[in-house]
Amino acid sequence: MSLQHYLVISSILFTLGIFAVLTRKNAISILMGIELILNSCNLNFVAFSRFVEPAKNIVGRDDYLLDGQIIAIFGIVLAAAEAAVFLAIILAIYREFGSIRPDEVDTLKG
Amino acid sequence: MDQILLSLMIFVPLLGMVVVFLLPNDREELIKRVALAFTLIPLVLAVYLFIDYNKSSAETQYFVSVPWIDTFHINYHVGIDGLSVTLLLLTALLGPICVLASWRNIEKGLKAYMALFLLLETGMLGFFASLDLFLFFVFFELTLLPMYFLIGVWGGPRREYAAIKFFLYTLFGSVLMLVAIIAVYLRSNIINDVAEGLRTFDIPELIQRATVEGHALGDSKFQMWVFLGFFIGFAVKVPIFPFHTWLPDAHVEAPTAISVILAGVLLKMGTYGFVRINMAMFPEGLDYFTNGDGFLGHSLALLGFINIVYGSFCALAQTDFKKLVAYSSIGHMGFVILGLAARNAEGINGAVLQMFNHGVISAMLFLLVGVLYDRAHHREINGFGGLGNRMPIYTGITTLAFMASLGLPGLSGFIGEALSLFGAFQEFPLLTILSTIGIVVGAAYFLWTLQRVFLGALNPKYEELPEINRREILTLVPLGILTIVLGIWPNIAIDMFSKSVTNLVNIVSI
Amino acid sequence: MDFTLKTFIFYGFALLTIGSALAVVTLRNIVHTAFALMVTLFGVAGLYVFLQADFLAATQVIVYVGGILVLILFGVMMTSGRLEMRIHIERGQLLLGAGISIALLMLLLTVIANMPVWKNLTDDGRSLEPTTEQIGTMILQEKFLLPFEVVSVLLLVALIGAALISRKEVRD
Amino acid sequence: MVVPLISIILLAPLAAFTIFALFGLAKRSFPRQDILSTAAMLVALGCSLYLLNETSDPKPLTVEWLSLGSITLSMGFYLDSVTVIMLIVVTLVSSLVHIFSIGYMHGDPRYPRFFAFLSLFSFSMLFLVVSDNLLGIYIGWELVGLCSYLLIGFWFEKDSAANACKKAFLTTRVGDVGMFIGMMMLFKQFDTLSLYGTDGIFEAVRTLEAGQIAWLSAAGILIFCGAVGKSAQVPLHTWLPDAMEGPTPVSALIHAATMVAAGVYLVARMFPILTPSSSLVIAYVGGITAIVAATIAIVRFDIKRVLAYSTVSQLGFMMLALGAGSYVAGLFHLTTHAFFKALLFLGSGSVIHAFHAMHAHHDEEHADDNEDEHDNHSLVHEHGSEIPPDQDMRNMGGLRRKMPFTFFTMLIATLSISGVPFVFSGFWSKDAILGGVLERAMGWNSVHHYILFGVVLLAAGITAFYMFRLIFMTFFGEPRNQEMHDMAHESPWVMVVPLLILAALSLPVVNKWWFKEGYINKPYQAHVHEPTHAQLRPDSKTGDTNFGFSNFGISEAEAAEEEGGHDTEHADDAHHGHGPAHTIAMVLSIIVAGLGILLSWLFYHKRRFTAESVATTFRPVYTLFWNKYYFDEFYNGVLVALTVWKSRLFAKFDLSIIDGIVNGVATITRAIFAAFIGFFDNRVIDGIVNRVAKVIWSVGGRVRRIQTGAIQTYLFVVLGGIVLIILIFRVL
Repeated sequence: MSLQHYLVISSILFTLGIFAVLTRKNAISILMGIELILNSCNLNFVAFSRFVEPAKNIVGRDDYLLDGQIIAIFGIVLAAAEAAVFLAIILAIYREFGSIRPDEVDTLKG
Repeated sequence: MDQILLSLMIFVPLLGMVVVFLLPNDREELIKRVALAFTLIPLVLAVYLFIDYNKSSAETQYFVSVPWIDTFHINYHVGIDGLSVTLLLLTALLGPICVLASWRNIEKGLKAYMALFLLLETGMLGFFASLDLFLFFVFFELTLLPMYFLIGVWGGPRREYAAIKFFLYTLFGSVLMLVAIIAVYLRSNIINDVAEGLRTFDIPELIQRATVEGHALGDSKFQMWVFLGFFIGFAVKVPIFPFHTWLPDAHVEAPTAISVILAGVLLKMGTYGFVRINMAMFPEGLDYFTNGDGFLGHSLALLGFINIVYGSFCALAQTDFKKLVAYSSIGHMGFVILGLAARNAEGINGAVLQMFNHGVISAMLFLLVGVLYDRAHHREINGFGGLGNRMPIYTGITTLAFMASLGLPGLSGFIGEALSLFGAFQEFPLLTILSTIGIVVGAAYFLWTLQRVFLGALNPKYEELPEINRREILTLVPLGILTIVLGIWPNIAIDMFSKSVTNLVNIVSI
Repeated sequence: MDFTLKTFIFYGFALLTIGSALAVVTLRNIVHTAFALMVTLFGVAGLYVFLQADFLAATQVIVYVGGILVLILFGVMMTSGRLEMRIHIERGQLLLGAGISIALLMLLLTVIANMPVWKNLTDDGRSLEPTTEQIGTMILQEKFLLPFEVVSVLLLVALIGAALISRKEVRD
Repeated sequence: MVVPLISIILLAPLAAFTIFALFGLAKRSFPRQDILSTAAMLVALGCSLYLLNETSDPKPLTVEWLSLGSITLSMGFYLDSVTVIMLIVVTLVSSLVHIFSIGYMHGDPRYPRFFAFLSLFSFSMLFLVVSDNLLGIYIGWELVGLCSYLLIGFWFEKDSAANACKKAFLTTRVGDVGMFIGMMMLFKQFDTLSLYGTDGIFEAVRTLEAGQIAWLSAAGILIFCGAVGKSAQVPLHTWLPDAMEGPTPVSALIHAATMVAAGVYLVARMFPILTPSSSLVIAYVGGITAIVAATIAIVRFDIKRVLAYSTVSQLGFMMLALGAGSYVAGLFHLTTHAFFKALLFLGSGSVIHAFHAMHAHHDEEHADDNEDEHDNHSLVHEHGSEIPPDQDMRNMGGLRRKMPFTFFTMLIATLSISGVPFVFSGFWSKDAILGGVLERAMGWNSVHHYILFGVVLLAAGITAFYMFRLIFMTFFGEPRNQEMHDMAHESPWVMVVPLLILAALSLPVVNKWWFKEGYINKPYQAHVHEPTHAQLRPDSKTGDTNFGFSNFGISEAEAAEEEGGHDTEHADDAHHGHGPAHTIAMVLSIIVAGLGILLSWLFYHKRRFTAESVATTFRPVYTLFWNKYYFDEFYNGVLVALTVWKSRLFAKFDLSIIDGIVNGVATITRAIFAAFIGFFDNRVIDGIVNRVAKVIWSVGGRVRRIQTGAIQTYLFVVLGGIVLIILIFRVL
């Protein structure tokens, strides 16, 4: 399994996520698309950290192999935070507009 | 200390711009004084540099070279030689004069005006001092923007047209120049088709490399094309026929002080760039256009000749005072081109001197036009008459300026013209002889103007026209003194750059 | 490449992930898509295992599947009161989106195809032990301490903000 | 001692002018500018007289003026007998004119300025005289032109004066350009503009090869062009009569005695580089000028114009002398002419001044008079300007009793210019010229010089005729305008004294006091070896002068031969030493002068014939003379019109074609990219500081439509943009 395998999978995930974000008319579906994108990114981080040696390697330490994983953990945390806020917003919008279709929610003025 | 002096001079006006911006809008007197102070500092520094400059050496002095954008080997490299120190002095001198000339006649947005003017001054000073091709280009473009606004906002009725014409013309030229700069950069480390060492934008380094055997920069066909690129860029600025039509419009619309800068400094940027880049860096390219062989070999001198004769004749037909002076500038810059085309010591020295002198004289002329315009609110030459009686001092100074401009010996305009012609005659006798038509026509339009404006019976409309005031005299006197002193003892200026010019002559005489 | 069990399982996971993701973007019923998403997340966790990221795989399953997905399902249910559960898609938008997505994919694939070949750093036998302890050390003691703290604050803020926004009505 | 003296001579008048200019900048004027300027001139005169015996070191000072790497241009003084004589002539005449002006210009609103300009003029002229190099001469030369411009246009409220000063400057400028080209040629060849010394042009000229003779001739003729302009030779003579619009002392100083003599001085200075062909050109120009101007002078009625044309004619004599190789004769005539012509002008000034006092309150009547007079001469009209009544000789007559001093001194000058033998200096100098030309003609057996001799002899006769016409019309007979006559009076002493001094100087006896025997003897001798005679002489058998090929050293060697010949009043030397030529010339000149005077007497005193009847008989000739050979018409109608037309054409070309192309390109570009440029235009043109807000407003209004608020649209655009950008970069 070379790096390319992972990258291909991740880019497919990414593209599908993008597609979802672009075409879905439902805020929650869009959120799911975003989750796909975030997952693809995390996968990339982990894969790269497994395959690519950093340019400035500190001698005697190989914990860089985990750098990508930790970034991915942070990514998951961010995704969680994002999901929470996103859903809260969706609820607020739903209350306000009675809809969560993004093309109906286009009033910019507060 | 010495190292920082030059940079200090360049960036003091920029600091001044910031300070002016911080001042309250309604304190107009304060704004003017601050602007004046920040233009006087470069003048003091320029005078110091002028005096302190070691004339006996042709080396670049006061140079500073600090890496700026490392990735592309761009350095902040400034330094002066005799040529640039002379023009720096001219620029720094015109700075406070222009601020003084704008004292009363800027009616709106004074703060923005002064700030833009200070920015412009930084651009001009930096241009004459920079020794890095990229820096050179940055400063070259830096003058464009404030100029555009200064004409476009504070100009006459057709200011938008003039400003956009100026802008597009110059932009057209600088695009070609940019292409040429990139071409030079990309070739700067290729010797015998092999890349060796680092690329560079450094002008002295490039000049040195071009002389290396087999260096890609030395290839004469390449030099010819790059020469053309730079040449068109500078030709627009000079301006050389047929790229000149922005000039009359820009001059007519621009406020007095801006016309002064335009004629006094911006036109010199074209010829200075021509000397600094086209001649020093591409002698082989220059050779194509000045070797006196066939049409192409005469082309540069021909352009000079056309500028002289065409500019003079066009000036003769003008009835707008300012337009007349603008066209006369075109004519006088022709002498510079002609002198440079000669490629010998007389020609180049004369051309450089003419650059300086024309800066001084045309500045005077535009100031004088401004004085009259401020009083009468029009510039129609035929609309005046007999002012000689009403304004004797003004008439006297105008006569001095006119005489200097038409090349009266004993005043500075003559020496530059004469040396340029002497030099050019050795290479292009026929064109030079034809160019002397310009001298006669030059005398004709100035004298005719003098007659129509000052001689004859006083136009009753102007019986109450006030005489030139003390502030206006103050702006004119330094220039007048320079005109006379350099006319009597031109060696003051020529000494400064003759060594550098000798260097240049050695480079271009291949 | 020899077709071992390991590769077989890898491809299985890859297909699972991609297939379910495809389902996420194509299925009309929003509840169905949520479950498809769950499968995708599992698939990704499996891929993490292949990358010897055991801790991460576990986190993925717990946080994503256990937390985020549940959150999403809650959202679906709370907003679907009188809305149709079916997702409405416009044809033109669909085509345009597909076009852009495919173009993007092509670009990414070109980039990947032109990439230099890096070898798997773990192939030389390094770092095969479980990663949990090491990650814990790195996060809590070593270089990622500060980011960790920052992220936790961020998470806190996000949660409070979410709670604030989703309140029923604003009381003065 | 010499250098400080010369410096004082130069600086004294310059200082007088500088003081005026500095006071002027402060809007004041120096309390006694007249005294200051006059004193400065007198100081200069004293120093010049002292220099009379100080010519042992001809190059007292040379300074490096311009150094351009290998080439150095230097400035310096050159002092030989010619310099000293010119210095004395200039300072003396100038001093007298200053003194005269104190009376003449009294009460003029710009009285101080007049003296300041006179000082500046004197400085320029003196600088020209003492310069040892062409560049210095050129500088002085042009400054003199400037002063002339300022002084001719002194009463610039009059349109005629304003026109005249412009015309003078431009006409001389045309000649100067020729001179400048000549300088460029010399500079190209020799890399220097210094004339004297081992590295000077005169030394270098000796090393030229035979093949370069034609080239040197061209350079010589071009330098001579400058003199043609300044010394008002045909065809550039038209400015000088017009220059009479200036105050009369100016006419005396500049347009008779000194500035116009600068051209002669220049040719004399450049003598060593003149080749036979360029000399012949000079001689012909001089001869033609002499006769053309003399014939025009016959029919003038304006007293100053008569004198102006007479000046032009006399300058032609001098040029002819130099062109014919009579170096000494030319310079001699220059000095004598300076004095008697200054005297004539000042005398006429005195007359005008006498009329001028009452001129103001009789303006209208004189205007009527003028009209009547014009009716009498209806076939002729003065072109350009009317004759001012106080200068019109038809208003004068019988003044000799009213103004005895003026009459007496002017008579002396007239006798001198007419060449009345033996007691008047003009006779000797004119005779020297005639003799020189005839001698050259006989010596070379040259047809050219015989023709020239005939021409100049005729001119001499005509000179006598019109000068006496002037005297008879002004001072003899009955007053033609009784009222003006009654008002006339003798001028104050400040004006009369200079007249008396000049009258004394017109007598050879006084000349001798400083004009020592053999003082001017030959031009600058740079050559070490004398050219052999074979080289010198033209082919005498054919009588053809064979100009292109013979050695150019001819003229100077000839002049050297005449060494000591025409020194001043020594008539005996003049014909004893030089064989028959001078005797013949002298006899002929006396005869023609006598004939001229006699005819004049018959016409204008005895009234045996009337000018009108002759004029009707020779109507075409008369018309030609009256219209000054139509030079002005030609220049105004053809050259000036052509230039102006051309300039209009160029300007129109510039505006419609060049600018049209520029604007056209702009329009087309705009049309093609209408939408895009429209947006750009709006942003750029309106993007001016005080309207930035407005622009943002309007641009915002347009751009708002893109801002749909639909997030997905944004995303489409963003991603599409990214894809596009990457694609572009991949492709490129």
